[in-house]
Amino acid sequence: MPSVSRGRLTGVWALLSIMTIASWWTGSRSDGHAYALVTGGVLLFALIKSRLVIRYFMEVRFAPRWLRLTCDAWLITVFAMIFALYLGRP
Amino acid sequence: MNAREARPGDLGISASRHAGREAKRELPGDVDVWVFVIGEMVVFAAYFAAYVVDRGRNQELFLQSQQLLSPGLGVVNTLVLLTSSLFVALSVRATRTADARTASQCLALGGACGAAFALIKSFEWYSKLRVGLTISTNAFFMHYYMMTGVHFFHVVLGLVLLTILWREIHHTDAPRAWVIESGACYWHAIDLLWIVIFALLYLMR
Amino acid sequence: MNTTDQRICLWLVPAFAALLLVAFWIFPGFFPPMSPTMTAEEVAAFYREHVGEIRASMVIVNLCGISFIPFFMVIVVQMQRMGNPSRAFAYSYLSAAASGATLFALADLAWLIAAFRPERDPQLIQLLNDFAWIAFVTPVGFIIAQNLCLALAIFMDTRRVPVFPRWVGHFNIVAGLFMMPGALAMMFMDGPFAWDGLLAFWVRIGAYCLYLAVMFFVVRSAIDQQASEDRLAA
Amino acid sequence: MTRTATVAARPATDGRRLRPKLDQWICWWSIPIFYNLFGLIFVYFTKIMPPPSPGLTQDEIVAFIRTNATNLQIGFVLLALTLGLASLSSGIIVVQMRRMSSARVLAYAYLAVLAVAALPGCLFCGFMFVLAAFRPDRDPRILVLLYDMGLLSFVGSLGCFVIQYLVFAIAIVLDKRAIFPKWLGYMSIWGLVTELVALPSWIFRGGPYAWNGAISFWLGTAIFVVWEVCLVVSLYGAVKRQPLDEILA
Repeated sequence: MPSVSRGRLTGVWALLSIMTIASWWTGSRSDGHAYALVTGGVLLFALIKSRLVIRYFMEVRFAPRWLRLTCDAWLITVFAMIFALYLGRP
Repeated sequence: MNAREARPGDLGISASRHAGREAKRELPGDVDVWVFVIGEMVVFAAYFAAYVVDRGRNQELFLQSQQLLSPGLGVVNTLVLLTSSLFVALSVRATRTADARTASQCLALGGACGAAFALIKSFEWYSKLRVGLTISTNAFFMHYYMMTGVHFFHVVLGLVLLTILWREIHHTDAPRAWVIESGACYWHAIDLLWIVIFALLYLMR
Repeated sequence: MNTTDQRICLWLVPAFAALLLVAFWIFPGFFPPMSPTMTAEEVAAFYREHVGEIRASMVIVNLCGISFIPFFMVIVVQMQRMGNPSRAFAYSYLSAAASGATLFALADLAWLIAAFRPERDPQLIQLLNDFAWIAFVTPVGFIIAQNLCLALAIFMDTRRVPVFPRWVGHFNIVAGLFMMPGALAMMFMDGPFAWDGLLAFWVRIGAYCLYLAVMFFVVRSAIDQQASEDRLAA
Repeated sequence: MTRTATVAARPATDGRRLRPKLDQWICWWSIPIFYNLFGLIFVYFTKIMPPPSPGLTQDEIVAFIRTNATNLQIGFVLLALTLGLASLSSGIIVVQMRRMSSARVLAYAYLAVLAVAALPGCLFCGFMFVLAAFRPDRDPRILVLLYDMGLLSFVGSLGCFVIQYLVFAIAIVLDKRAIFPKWLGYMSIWGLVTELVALPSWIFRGGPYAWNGAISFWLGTAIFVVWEVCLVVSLYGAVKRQPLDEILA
């Protein structure tokens, strides 16, 4: 089984942590009325973080094609759905 | 599955498999656990959809209720769970290189972070309940308690799994790599779902 | 193996059946059975008038209503002796017997609760009375499943000397058929299928009593057979 | 006595050798038959699946019962006659669970918990609606009570099924003989979670977590149907693969 190197794993973890703080900062920019922009940013951070977890921690990077495609399909579907339902609210 | 009996049972075989990795991509863990994990992810997608739909119907209420959460605790919990995932991933790596000592240490640290997550989450619920914010307060808190509650159940289940993995490393001479990989896979999925829940409940406007 | 335990469970049947018969006799609503067409006021008046007898009889049923479970478990043990390919029917029988017994307990509770405060709103007395009768008469599915499993197990028994003779299988199916009309009491206020009707009440209760009586003797000879086989083997 | 006569008359064919799994196949068929009847009863006749809303007013509840009375009665007569089939499905599952290398205690727990579940999880609902349909002219407040008791017992009897899913999942995960595929055990965890997310149906009268909600009802039912189909298929495979010498021993 191919493994991600220790340095790589720690790097990904650091990136994930920074993005968590960054998305917190983004989420608290609620003074204006650009809610859609804030939400879009928060969701984008979440999407990238999710994909990093899937690719590096869950090691889908090395997985067979069907699994890589399934995971990406889930990510796209879920985040597209969330954002579409958010924008298309009555 | 019948196929599982043919799976490599110990590190030795796993290491020999290592050589042919460029030729054939390998599935981390076994297929069964992936069926489980993907199923969980699809089910959680339904909770997310229900939340966003309800939110769209009453955005003002959700925005105001969101202000009553403690985003600081949410951020800390996210970091704790990410760290837990890192340790578990390092443990899987150590298992493959037959470094049982590092593997079990990392797994224990990962489990400790998972337990810390559960503790912080319990404290967060307690502090909300104490000021009278319950599941029946409004639609936002219904979703808040249900989503975090179901996730909490998965964390507890994941901690049970990590304990089993820890025993596997500690009490068997040749821990089976696919067992460790499968358990780790589930644990990362819990982390992944929390990342989305965190964005939905605490951050989105 | 010693069969004393099975014999004790077997002889609990006549003992408890006698007590249940006494309860059946004391209960004022069985001769004739209370009609579903009674109005709420009539039902409430009935409970006020007969509160003593209702309590006395239903307290006995409360104690003895579940008492055939040991007997059914003797049948399960005998089914496991059969030359069946698997124990599937024996386990199904056990499950059905347990589920079915809960219904007797439920019906009895409703009767006793209704009699506990006969001065309650007549509509509520009527509701509890309806509940008791419907829970008592209609859920025949479990006893039918029991009889069906036993019958199939008997037909598939490949022992040279079968545990139960074949006619017991046919008898079980026929007895099940005679209990079936009870379910229709959910729909009818009068006529043979109402809960006081000929088919839903008398035929069903009659079939059940006859069934227990016949099975008592059949199971007794199955235990005798087991005992003599064990002696030969020893 | 009659016994000796019957024994003599009985041909000494070894039916077990001819159809060694017949009893298990009969029990197996009871599952698709029962769940088709279940659908017929709850979806077509009584219209309790999908459930009417917990948010109905008293008048609407009374109207639901009055217009639906005959169908409710027909449906639950069918249920009263056939619910015993559920016992047959426990029978075969226990036989297969006992073949597992995991402890038999789980098989017996499965048997016992489903014997308990039949009443609160299914038949009690039938009783409540039959009581309502039997006299639709009852005080409307009583009809509302029966409506709530019926639907809440049907949707909200969670513990029995939590234990069912739990012992089934543990048995499969621990089993080294691979009687059932491992993923069926994991799927039972989804089933367990659907029972957890049905908890709020005890609180809410609207929204996704009410007893007719998108999560509590629809998602739960969808997962249950998928689980049940997988169970039936896996059970078929388990019986099919069971070696004959194991049966004839």
